[in-house]
Amino acid sequence: MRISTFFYTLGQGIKNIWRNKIFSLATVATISACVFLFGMFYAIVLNFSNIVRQAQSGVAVTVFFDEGISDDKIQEIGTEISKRAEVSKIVFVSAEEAWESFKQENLGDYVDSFGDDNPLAEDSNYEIYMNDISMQENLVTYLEGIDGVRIVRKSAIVANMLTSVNSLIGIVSLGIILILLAVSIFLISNTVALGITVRREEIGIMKLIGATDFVVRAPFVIEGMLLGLIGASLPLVAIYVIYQRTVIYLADRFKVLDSLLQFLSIHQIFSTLVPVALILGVGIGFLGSFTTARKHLRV
Amino acid sequence: MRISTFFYTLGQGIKNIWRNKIFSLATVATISACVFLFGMFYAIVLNFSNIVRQAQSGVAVTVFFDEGISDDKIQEIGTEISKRAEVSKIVFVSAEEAWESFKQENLGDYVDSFGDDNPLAEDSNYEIYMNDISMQENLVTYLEGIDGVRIVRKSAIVANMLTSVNSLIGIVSLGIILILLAVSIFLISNTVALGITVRREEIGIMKLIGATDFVVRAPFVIEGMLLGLIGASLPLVAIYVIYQRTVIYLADRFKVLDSLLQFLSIHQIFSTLVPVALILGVGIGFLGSFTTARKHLRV
Amino acid sequence: MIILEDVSKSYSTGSPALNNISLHVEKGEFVFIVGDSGSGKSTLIKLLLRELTPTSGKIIVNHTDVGKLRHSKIPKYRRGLGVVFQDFRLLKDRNVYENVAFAQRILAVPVRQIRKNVPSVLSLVGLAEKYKSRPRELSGGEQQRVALARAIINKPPILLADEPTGNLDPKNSWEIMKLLEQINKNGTTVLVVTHNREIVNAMQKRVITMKKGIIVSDQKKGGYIDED
Amino acid sequence: MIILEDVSKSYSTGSPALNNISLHVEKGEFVFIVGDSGSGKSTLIKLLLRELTPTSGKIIVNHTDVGKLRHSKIPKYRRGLGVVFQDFRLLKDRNVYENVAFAQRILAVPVRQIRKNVPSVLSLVGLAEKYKSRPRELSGGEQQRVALARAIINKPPILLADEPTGNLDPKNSWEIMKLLEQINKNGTTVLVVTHNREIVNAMQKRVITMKKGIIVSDQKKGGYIDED
Ligand SMILES: Nc1ncnc2c1ncn2[C@@H]1O[C@H](COP(=O)(O)OP(=O)(O)OP(=O)(O)O)[C@@H](O)[C@H]1O
Ligand SMILES: Nc1ncnc2c1ncn2[C@@H]1O[C@H](COP(=O)(O)OP(=O)(O)OP(=O)(O)O)[C@@H](O)[C@H]1O
Ligand SMILES: [Mg+2]
Ligand SMILES: [Mg+2]
Repeated sequence: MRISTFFYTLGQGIKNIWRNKIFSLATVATISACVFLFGMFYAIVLNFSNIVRQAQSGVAVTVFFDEGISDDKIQEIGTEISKRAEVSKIVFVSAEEAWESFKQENLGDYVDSFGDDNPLAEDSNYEIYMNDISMQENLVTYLEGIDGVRIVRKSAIVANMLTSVNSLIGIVSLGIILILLAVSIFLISNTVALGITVRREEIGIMKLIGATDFVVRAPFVIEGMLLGLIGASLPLVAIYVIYQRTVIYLADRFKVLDSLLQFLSIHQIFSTLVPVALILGVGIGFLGSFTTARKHLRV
Repeated sequence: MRISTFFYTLGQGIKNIWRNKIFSLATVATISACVFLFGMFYAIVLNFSNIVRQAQSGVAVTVFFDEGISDDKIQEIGTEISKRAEVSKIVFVSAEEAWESFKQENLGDYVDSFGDDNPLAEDSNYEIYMNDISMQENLVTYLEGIDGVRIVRKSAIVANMLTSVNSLIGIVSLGIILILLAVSIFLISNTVALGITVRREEIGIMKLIGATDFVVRAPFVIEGMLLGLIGASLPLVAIYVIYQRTVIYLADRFKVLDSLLQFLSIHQIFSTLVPVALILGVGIGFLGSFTTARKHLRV
Repeated sequence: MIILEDVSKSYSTGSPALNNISLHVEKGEFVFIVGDSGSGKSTLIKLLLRELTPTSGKIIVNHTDVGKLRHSKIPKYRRGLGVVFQDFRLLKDRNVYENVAFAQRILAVPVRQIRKNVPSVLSLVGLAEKYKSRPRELSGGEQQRVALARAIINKPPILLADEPTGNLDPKNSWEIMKLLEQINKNGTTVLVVTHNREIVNAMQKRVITMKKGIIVSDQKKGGYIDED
Repeated sequence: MIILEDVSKSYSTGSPALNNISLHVEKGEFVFIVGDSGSGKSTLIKLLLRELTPTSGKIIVNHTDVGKLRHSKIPKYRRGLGVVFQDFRLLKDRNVYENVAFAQRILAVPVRQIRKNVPSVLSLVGLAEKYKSRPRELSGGEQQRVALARAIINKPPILLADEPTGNLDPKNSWEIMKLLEQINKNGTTVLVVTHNREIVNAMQKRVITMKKGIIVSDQKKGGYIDED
């Protein structure tokens, strides 16, 4: 291809956008809307499953020791446990601490009836936090096998529920994302196709004069890709701004949920979203214009 | 209007759909996609906030009585409390029951150290469940004022968090729904407008022959509304089918979450969704075709 | 019937298409408008139809000041005109029958009447058999005759025909001209834009010759004026 | 150069538009094709351009069997033809210059060359000043001349002109015909479909007369045949 032909083709692609203003606007608008929706839900879904995943790390398995165990032995057990892959944190709770927090949590003002006794003497323990709650059963089996461990207290129901919620969210999220993706692909290719279909007469004329398929199609394909690029970029910028404001707003408004609301940074979201958005925009802009133009080239 | 003119206009509206197949398909597809997305998210959001709302009803305020209170008095207090609007359920827990559940929940195998004593004697109480957790403070103030009530135990943190989660979900849901609605309106009116814009030449010809705005526009408006009706109905049917299957699937797959997963019936969802979808489809079909046709009528 | 007073029309680009035109056409006249390509004949027709508004000057048709017509009054005004457009302007999506019938529908002519009128006017222009065809399935001359059929079916008091025989063979052209003459005899004022020297010379009607946006000659029983 | 053997063309509706046509046109000939409206002239042109394929029969142009042309070979074949379409077929979104230049661009003519050729061919057809206008801003005759300019700019070995003067005044028509004759003298084979009796009679070229899809007459130095 001549260098001048290349620039001519590129120029025509850009001019096409201008010549066909209404459709260009409609196409950019559609792509923007789709990418925006996709991006928004992707951000929500990602944060949501992140929050749920963090919730699991709040659930602990508690290990009590044989009566009269030595502090060294406890230390040793702790070191060993913390080596496990699924363990994210291990906290030693002395008998006094255990009783204090027990009193606070459960007895309210009625605590006086126990006097200065500590019914939970000998109940120093380890609280073991995990990074994957579905591994709880494994861990418990392991812990029960350790010498010096009297009893392991776990909350099977909570663990089960969390695991389930986790995979429920996973399924629903995946469903949402896939549906949004499908709808976006569908709508975007739809408008791109329409924008070219209205010019099928023009395509026919070019072909009748003797233009090759390539010459006719190239500007349309460039046009489609440019529209896709613009249509994908605008909502990305919008999401960038909106996301950060929303996160700040929500974190501020719902201070109570501080521990729960651990938002992801915009960069964690963009690392996947940007390529997906560009593929959605530019990719479908390319494929849509390519195939639609081809359809009308049979003249 | 003559009756024959009416039927002619109606007929032209229907024929327009056929004459302009590609655009009709694109319009129906866009409306369907938008209504589908909207409906899907509406269903998800509604269920979600329902689940969260149900979670609050699991939180109870506990009322303990003065020492040596008579059973009659307890009965009386209970009757009075249950009259309150925000109270959804009130359960009497005898001292024995309280100790049993306390042992189970908190002491594990270490319970023997208490022998047969019941440290919680005199701890019979009422568990009071509410239908609106944000009213907890009110309720507590009221309960504390009742004669014969020794102490009221509440979980302020949980209540606060739930109230916050509740309004967080509310805000996010509203945001999602509004954005989806806006995007839908935008995309639908966009395609409807495009479908008519490609026929602006035709509109111009009609006007030059002497047709009134009404005669030119009426078939387009009918066309727009019909496309809207079709475009809104298809996804409603789809949602009807998909929703019920999904609910059954999820309820089955996540039996563990039985208490949590209280899905709404399709009828509860459709009672709002159907009118909204029809307004989205038919309404925007009407408005979009009406205004776009008018734009091209200035000939 | 038709009065133009100092009418000018300038498009956004180029020199004015019409430059201070004045013209009187009486009711029942038959007028040829001839002139070079680009001399402003179609522009004149478009002004009369109110497709365009004059840049300056006054156009009065049938006691109506066309330039000052309110938007809502335009359709009624146009229904008093029958127009053959130079580029036909048929409705692409509708067949020949519907294209012609459309002119009647907007007058709310009863359907029964339309079913009679359309075939009869189609056979007048020699297209009785093609009533089911779409415009794209017609030859150039056939499309032109459909445009004519649509213009005359309502028997309008004024007929404006922009090059109605440009795509027709001489025999067909003559038949169409005879048809227009007949319509004129029945009382319709007829303006025909044409390049057909033979016909203009033979018919001995009023001939207005335009050049570069002005009227250079207006003969009572005239012929085609050649420059050189 | 152009050979048709027993060519028929039927559209899905109606009787065949071409019925067993056979025709030989030598290289360098100038041929008028005349005939009634709807007699199949444009259909013939469309077959030669391979816009349509014949229902039966064989078309050979320049040693190429047009009916058997593979899709990928069609553009190259068409570039050997210059065509004036009856309905012009200009690119609506592009101005006059771009419309004419487009024919050169697809031949990959260097831009510098195009910048010289386009103005010179536009002034040949009398449109030098209108190069910036869009088709919709042109009069009927002006559009027709743009279509002609586009057809001749590449100096194709074969020129097919379907009614190239239908919207032109007699003077302009003559100039265009003289131009076509000039092009023919330079070696181009020219086929002109026309209804202009005056010109056909004056130019004394080969005249093929069609009627209802068949060739009813083929005169060497002929004139327009009137039926009656
Ligand atoms: N929309 C427009 N914008 C700009 N210029 C225009 C427009 N329409 C017409 N013109 C110019 O105005 C002049 C008169 O055009 P008009 O169509 O009236 O010519 P005409 O006499 O009908 O010619 P023809 O016989 O070729 O149809 C021409 O030079 C044309 O280029
Ligand atoms: N696409 C089509 N589908 C069906 N019939 C068609 C189609 N194109 C043309 N015809 C018919 O074929 C016949 C020949 O058409 P053609 O265009 O070749 O005529 P023509 O000789 O060019 O006439 P004109 O001088 O009016 O342009 C006509 O009767 C026409 O109605
Ligand atoms: Mg004109
Ligand atoms: Mg023809």
